[in-house]
Amino acid sequence: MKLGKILSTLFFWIVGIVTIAPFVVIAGVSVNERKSLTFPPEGFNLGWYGDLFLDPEWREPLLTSLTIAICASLLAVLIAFPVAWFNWRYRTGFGKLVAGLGAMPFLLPPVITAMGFLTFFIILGYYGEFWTVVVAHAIFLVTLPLVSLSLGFEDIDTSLVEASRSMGASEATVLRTVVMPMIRPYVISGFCFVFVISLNEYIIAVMTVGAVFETLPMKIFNALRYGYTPVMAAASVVFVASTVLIFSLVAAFSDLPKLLGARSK
Amino acid sequence: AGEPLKVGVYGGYFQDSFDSFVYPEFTKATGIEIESIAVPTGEAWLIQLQQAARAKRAPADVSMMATVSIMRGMRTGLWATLDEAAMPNVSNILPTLINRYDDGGLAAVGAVSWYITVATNTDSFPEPIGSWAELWEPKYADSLGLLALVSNSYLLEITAKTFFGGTDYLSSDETIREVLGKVAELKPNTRLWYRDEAQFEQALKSGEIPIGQYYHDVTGLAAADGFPVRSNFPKEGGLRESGNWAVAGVSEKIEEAQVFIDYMSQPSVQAMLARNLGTAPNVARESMDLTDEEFAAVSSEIAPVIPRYDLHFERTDWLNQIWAEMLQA
Amino acid sequence: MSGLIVENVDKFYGNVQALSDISLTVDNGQFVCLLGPSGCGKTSLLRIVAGLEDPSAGRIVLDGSDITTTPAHKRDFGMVFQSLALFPHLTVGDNIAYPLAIRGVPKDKRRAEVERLLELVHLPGKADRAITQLSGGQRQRVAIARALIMQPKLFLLDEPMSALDAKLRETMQVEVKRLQRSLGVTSLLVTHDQREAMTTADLVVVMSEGKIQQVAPPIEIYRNPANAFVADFIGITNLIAGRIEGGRFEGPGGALALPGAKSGIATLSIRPEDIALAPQAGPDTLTGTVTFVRHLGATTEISVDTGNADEKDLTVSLPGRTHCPFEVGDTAHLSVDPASVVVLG
Amino acid sequence: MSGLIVENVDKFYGNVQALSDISLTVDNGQFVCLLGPSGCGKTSLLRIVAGLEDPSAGRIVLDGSDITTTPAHKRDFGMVFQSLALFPHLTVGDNIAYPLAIRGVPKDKRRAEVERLLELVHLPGKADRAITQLSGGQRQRVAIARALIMQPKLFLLDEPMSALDAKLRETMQVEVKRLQRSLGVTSLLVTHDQREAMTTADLVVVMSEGKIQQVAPPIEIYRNPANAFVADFIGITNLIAGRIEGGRFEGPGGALALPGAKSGIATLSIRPEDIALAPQAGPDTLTGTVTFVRHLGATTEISVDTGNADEKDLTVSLPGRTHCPFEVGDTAHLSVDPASVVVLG
Amino acid sequence: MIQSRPRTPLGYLPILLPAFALIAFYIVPFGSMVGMSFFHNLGGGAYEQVFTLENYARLVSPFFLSVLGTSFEVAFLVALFAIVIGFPFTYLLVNARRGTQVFWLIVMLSVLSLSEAIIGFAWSTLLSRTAGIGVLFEALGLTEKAQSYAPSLGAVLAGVTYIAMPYAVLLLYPILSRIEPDIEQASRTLGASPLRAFFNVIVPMHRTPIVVSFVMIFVFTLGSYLLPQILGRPTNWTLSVVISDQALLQSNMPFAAALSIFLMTVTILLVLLVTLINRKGAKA
Ligand SMILES: Nc1ncnc2c1ncn2[C@@H]1O[C@H](COP(=O)(O)OP(=O)(O)OP(=O)(O)O)[C@@H](O)[C@H]1O
Ligand SMILES: Nc1ncnc2c1ncn2[C@@H]1O[C@H](COP(=O)(O)OP(=O)(O)OP(=O)(O)O)[C@@H](O)[C@H]1O
Ligand SMILES: [Mg+2]
Ligand SMILES: [Mg+2]
Repeated sequence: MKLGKILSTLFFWIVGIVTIAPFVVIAGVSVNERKSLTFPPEGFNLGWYGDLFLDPEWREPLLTSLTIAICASLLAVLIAFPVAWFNWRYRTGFGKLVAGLGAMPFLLPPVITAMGFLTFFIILGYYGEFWTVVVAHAIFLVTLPLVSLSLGFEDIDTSLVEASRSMGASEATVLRTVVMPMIRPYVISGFCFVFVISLNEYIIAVMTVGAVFETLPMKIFNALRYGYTPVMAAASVVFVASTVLIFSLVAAFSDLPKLLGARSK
Repeated sequence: AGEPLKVGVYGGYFQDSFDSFVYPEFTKATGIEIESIAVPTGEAWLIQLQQAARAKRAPADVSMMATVSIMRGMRTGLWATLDEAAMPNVSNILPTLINRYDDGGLAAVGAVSWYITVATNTDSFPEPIGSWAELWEPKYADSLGLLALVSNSYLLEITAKTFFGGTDYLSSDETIREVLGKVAELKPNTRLWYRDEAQFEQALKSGEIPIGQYYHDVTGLAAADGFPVRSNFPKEGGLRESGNWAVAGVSEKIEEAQVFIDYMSQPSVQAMLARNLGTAPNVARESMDLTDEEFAAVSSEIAPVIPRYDLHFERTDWLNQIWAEMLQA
Repeated sequence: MSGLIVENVDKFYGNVQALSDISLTVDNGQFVCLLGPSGCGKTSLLRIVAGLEDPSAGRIVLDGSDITTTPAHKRDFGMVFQSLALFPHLTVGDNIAYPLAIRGVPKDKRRAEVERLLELVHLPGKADRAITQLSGGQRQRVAIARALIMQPKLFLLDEPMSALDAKLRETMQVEVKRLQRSLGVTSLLVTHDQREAMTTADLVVVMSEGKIQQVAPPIEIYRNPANAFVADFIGITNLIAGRIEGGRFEGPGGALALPGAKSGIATLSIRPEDIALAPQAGPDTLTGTVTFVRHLGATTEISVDTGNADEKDLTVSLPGRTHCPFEVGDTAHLSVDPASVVVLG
Repeated sequence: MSGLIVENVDKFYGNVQALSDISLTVDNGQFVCLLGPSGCGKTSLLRIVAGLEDPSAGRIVLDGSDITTTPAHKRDFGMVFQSLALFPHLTVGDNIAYPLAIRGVPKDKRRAEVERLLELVHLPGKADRAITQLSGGQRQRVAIARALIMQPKLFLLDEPMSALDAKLRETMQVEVKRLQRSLGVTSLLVTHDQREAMTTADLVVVMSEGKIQQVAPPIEIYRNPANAFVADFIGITNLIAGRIEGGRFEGPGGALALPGAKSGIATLSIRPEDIALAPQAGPDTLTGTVTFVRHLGATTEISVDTGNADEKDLTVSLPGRTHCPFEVGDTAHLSVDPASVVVLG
Repeated sequence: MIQSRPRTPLGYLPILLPAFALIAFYIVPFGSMVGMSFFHNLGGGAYEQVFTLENYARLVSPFFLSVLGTSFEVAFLVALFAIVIGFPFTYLLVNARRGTQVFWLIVMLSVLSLSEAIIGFAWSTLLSRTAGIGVLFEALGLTEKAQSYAPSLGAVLAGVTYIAMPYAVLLLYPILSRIEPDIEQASRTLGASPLRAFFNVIVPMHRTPIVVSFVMIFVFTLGSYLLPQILGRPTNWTLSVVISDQALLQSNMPFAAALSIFLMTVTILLVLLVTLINRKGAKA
C-alpha cells in the first residue's frame, strides 16, 4: 500500500512538472535582457511586457484577437443557449439533431473545418472579411457552451420550473426569474471556454482572415518565423495569467469541477 | 488629395523599416500621403487581392510581391499596366527584375532584392565556406539547416549551378529529377528543414545547428549584434531573390502609384534601402554612392544564382509534389 | 356543483398507460390522500390536476367550470413538490413572496403577507435567511407557506414529507393537517406512506397500476379493504386462500369458524394483531411451525409457516410485554376472532 | 482471545472528530448492529475495522493479533457496501468470483464456488447474467455472495438494505440473519433503522455523536435504555421530567406511584403502549388535553398535552380494536403500570 | 415541466435560428468544400468550376498514402500516450482534495490558452542541446554529453501529447469523478491491492470511455499542423501540414479540399471501425 502510494504520488508529480515545464521556459524567456529567446534567460528585463501593450505591432494583433474572441464567444453562446434550452425544455428528435450538429465542428480535425470555411468564404466572395473569422470561431467552438449549458440545464431541477408555473408564472417569467439566475454561471463558463480557445486559435483564423488581419497567435507564429522576440513569450505569459485569473474567478464564484462535469459533492 | 496611397509590404521588419525610413521621405518629396499595409508572405495576399478585385476593391494600391506571385497575378490580368513614360527612373532597374505582359505592357518593377547564402556559426566553424558543394561533404552529417520548400530554398537552382553548370540545366523532367536526386543527397547532412527563418536563426546563433543556407542580410545584422555568425558568398554565387512592385488593376490611384514606384527606383533610394534595410540594390552598382564595405554587406560581385521563376510558375504542383516526395520519403 | 371533479381521466406516456379511467370527487374543504405503490400514477394524477400535464382523455372540473385546458399558471393552485422546489437564489422571504412578486404586488404589501405566512408556519422573523441556512423541516414549512400565500383554491402536495426523517415527518404531518383544517383549503396529498395517509386524510384514495382501488376514510380502508391489494398494501395483513363451507373456513394449517360467511372459494385477510396464540390445537385453530421471531419492543412478531401459498408465512403480532413462548422451529397454534376477519372475493 | 476487539479508537477528519474513544468487543459468531442517527460515526467505525480508513488513535485486534496497520486487502474480510459496489463490467458470476480470480484460483474451481454461493443466496443459474439484468434485491444477494465467497473472518455490512423498498427490506433482513446464523460468521452491520437492528442483531451498539451510548441485546435496549437518547431513539417513548419523592413521581399533568424509586430529580421514559386510559382522575393519573388522534388501524395513537417540557405531548398507543372515546380538545386521564416505567438519571 | 414537443409550431422558433446558423455556416461550408474538391485548379488561387476527378486521381499515390500513414502513426501514438498518462493522472486527480483538483484543472486550461506556436517553441527549447533536458541529463550523468532531442518523431510526439493531455484530462475528468469510491474500496476488501484494483477494476470498467476518449484525441491530433513542422523532420509532417501548405502556400484550393475530404473519410471510417470493435468487445 505504501509503495503504491509513493509510486502514484511520484507519477502524479512527474506529469505535473512536465506540464508546467513549458510555462517555466516561456516565463523565463519573456524576461530576457536582449531581444533573443535565450533560456535560461540572460539578464532581466520586463520591457517586453510593455511592448505588448504599447508597441502597435503587438497591440493591434492583441486587440484583434480580443475582439474576435469576445464576438465569437458571444455569438457561440447566443447560438448554443436556445439549443440547450430547447433540448432541456422539450424532447424532440429535431432538437437532438441540432445539438448533434452543434457537436460536430469540434469533433473533426480543425484543418478540415478551416478548409470548409476557406472554400465557403472564397466562393461567397467574403474571404478576408473580419466577421468571417468571428462566425467561423463561433461555429467551430459552439460545442463548448453547448456542453456547459446542457450540463447547467440538466442541473436545474425541473420542479423549480413547475413550481414557478404553478404559482402563476408564464413561460417568459419563468425564464427571467428562475432559469436565468440559475444558468448564469454556465453561460459565463461557456463564454470563457470559447474566449480562451478562440484567443489562441490559429489555423481557422489564418485560413479565413490570415491575409488581412493579424491575430495574436499569428503574430506569435510570425515572430517565430521572422525574428524571435521575447514579446511573443510575454504575450503567452499574459494569456496564461489571464486564463488562470479567469478560471480562478470562475472557481471562486461557482464550482469549477462541476462546470467541467464532475459529480457535485 | 483625399485618400492616402495604400502601399503593402511584408509585415514585420520590412514594414517597420519602410514606415520609418521610406514613407516619410517619400511624402516629403512628393506630398503624397501613404497608408502602410502589412502583406503576408506566401500567396494569401494574392488570393485576397483577387477576391477584392472581383468586388472592385483594392486592399492596397501598390503591393510588394514575390516574382511567382506577380506572374500568377499577370495570368488573370490582376495588375494594372504601368506607364513607363511616367516613371523615368525605372530604366535604372536591372532588366531581369522587370515583369511584362505578353504584349509588352509593364506589370511589375523590382523593388528590393536579397541573397540566400551559406551561414555558419563561427564558434563551430571558424573558416568560411567557400562553395555550396561543401554542404554535401560527409563531415557535416546531421548539422545543416536548409529551407524546407522548393519555392523558398531554391536548392534546385543552387544545385544546378553548383554541379550541373547552371540553372538552364533544369530544362526537362529528367534533368530536374536528376538535380533533385543530387539535392536528396543532402538529406543525411540536414538536421533541420526549416520553414521559419527565426527557427533556424536561433539555432544558428546558439550553435545548435552550426551551418546552413540563410539570408545574407539577416545574418549580417546578427553578426553586427555580436553573435558568432557569419554569412559568405560561395564561389558559385548567392541566390538572389526579389520583391516587386505591382499595382492592382482596380486601383483608382494608378498615377500616385507610378510616382511611388518611380521614386523607389532611384539609385539614391536603393542605396538608402541597402544601408538601412540591408537589402541588395536593384540598380547598377556604379549608379550608387555605396562604399565597398557597404556593398559587400548586402551584395557581392559574384554573379548570383537566379531562381527559375518560370519553372516555379508553370510547374508549381509538379515541383512541389516531387520535392515533397523527395523530402518526406 | 362545488369542489373538484376528476372525470374519466386517462393518461398515456407514449405507449405506457399511467392512468386509466380515473374518476374522483373531492368536496370543498376535504383533505384527500392519493396512496399507492411507486409507479401507480399518483403523481401523474396530481400533475394533471395541477395543469402541469395534459390528460390523454377526460376532464377536470373545479367548482362547476371545466379547467382541463387551463394552463398551470392560470389555475391559482398552490403546490408543494417532493423536492420542495425552493428557489436557491432567493431568500426565504423572496421565495414565499414569489407568487406576489410576479403579479407585481408592491414590496411593503409583500413583506406584510410574508410575515403573516411565516407566523402561520411557525417561522417568524426568518424572512431574510438564505434557503441553505434552514433545516429540512424549516424548508418544508417555507414551501408550504409559498404554496399558501395566494390563498389557493386547491392545495396540492406531492410526497412533501418523504425527504424528512421519521420523527420530523410525523410532526410535519400533524402540522399540515392542523393548518389545512384551520384554513379549510381543499387539499390533495400524494404519498406512498400509509401512516401519513392515515394521519392526515379525511378520505384515502388507494391506487394501483393506474386504477383507483378504493376510496374511503382511513379507518374504513384498514378495517374493510375492498380487495386483496388494498388489504395487503395498508398495514400488514395475512392473506389466506381457502374454501368456506357452511360457515367454516378450511385452508392451509387448519380451519376457522366464520359464522354466516358465504360458501365458496375465498381469501381471508387477517391482521397480525387479530391473531392470538392458542394453548393447543382445536377445531378453530391454525397450526404451523415458527420460522422467525422479531422482538421489536412495542410488539413481538412471530412468523409461522402454515403451508400458506407462495411461502407466505403468517405473521402474528403480540403486544410488547407479552412473553413469546416460542423458539424458531417450535409448533404454534393460532386462533382468530371471526369478527376481525375480512372475507375477500 | 478470540473475536474482534476495538480498543479506544478515535477518528478525526481534519478538525472534525467522528469517533471518540470507541471500545467494543465482539465474540466470534456474533451478529452486532451499529445503530445511530446519521453522522454519528457508524460508517467511520466500520471502515476502520475494514482497514479502509486508519484510526487516529486506538487499536483493532482480531483473534488476538493487532491488525490496526494491516491493509484492507490483507484482512480477508467480506464487506457489503450501501451502493453494493458491484462491478458493472463483470457478470454476476465474475463479480462473485472476483476474490478468487485475483488470488489465481483456477477457472473450474471458481465456477463451482460461484454455483455454491448462488445456491446459498437463492440465485441459482444466474451466473452469466449482467448486473444490469438483476432487480435490486437480486443485486443485494450478489453483493452478499461476493463478500462471503472467501469465507471471511468478519462480515461487514454498511446499510446494505437501505436502497430497497420496505417489504423487500424485511425479507432480506430475515435472509441475512438466517445466512449469518447458518454460516456462523462474525458480523457487523451498520444501520440507522432500528427495526432492522432489532430483527438481525444479537447485540445492538447504539451510537451518537461519535460515542457509544449503550451495548446490549435488542429487547434490553428497548426495555432498559441506558439514557434518554437511547430511550428516545429506539422506538417511540414519552420522556417526562419531574421529581421523585418517597416512591411517588410528580410531574407535569399529575403524579405516578413508583414504589422503591430513588428520590430526586428524574426523567421517566414511558412507552406509548404502556399507558392506559383511566376512567377518571385519580391519585396516580396524568391528566391533559387531547390534541390529535391518529387512527392507524393496528393501533390508535392519541397525543395528550399534559404541559410537558418543550411542548412534547404524551403519546398514548391503544390497540387497534380499542374504541377511542376522544375528540381533539377532550380531557384525558392516563394511568401507567409502574413496572414498565424506566427512570433515567 | 418537460414536454415532448412544443404545443405550437411557433414554439420551434428558438431553435430554428441556431439550426439555421449551423446549417448555413457548417453544413454549407462543408458542402462547398466537397464541391471545391471537384474543381480544376488553375494555380495562384484561381480555379475553374468544371467537374473533374483529377484532384482525387492525384491523391492515389504511394506518397500520400505514406503521409496518411505518418499522420495516423502520430495520432495513434499521441492518443495512446495521452490516455496512458492522462487516465491514471485524472484518476489520481479526482481522488485528490478539492483545492488540488481546482489547481490542476486550471493548469490544464492554461495549457489550452497557449498558442501552438509557443508550445512548439517551448518544447524545442526543452529538447534542445543547449538549454533543455539535454543539459539536465548531462548534469545527472545520464548521458555523457548533452544531446539534442529535436527535431525528431519523439519531439513531435512529446509536443502533440502535451497539447492533447488537457483534452484527455478534461474528457476523462467528468467520467472518473463519477466513480463511486466504493467500487475501488470493495475490490480492496475483496483482496486486491490498490494498484491491482486500479488495473483490475477501474480500467476495465471504463473501457468505453477510454475508447471514446482515445478516438476523440486521435481525431483531434490528426489536425495538428504547427507542431510537426516545428518539432519534426519532413518525414514527420502530417497530412494536415500538406493540406495547409496546399491551401496557403500553393493556393491549390481544389486539391487542398480533396485532401481534406480524403482525410475526413478515412478518419470517419476508422472511427466507425473502432466503435464497432469496441461494441463487439463490450458485448463479449
Ligand atoms: N414523463 C414520463 N414519461 C414516461 N413515462 C412516465 C412519465 N412520468 C411517469 N411515467 C410513468 O407513468 C407511470 C406512473 O408514474 P407516476 O410518476 O405518476 O407514479 P407515482 O405513483 O407518482 O410513483 P412514485 O411513488 O414512484 O412517485 C409510471 O409507470 C411511470 O414510469
Ligand atoms: N471523508 C470524510 N471527511 C470529512 N468528514 C467526514 C468524512 N467521512 C465522514 N465524515 C464526518 O464524520 C462524521 C461521521 O460520519 P460517518 O459517515 O461515519 O457517519 P454515519 O454514522 O455513517 O452517518 P450516515 O448514517 O449518514 O451514513 C460525520 O460528521 C461526517 O460528516
Ligand atoms: Mg410520484
Ligand atoms: Mg454511513
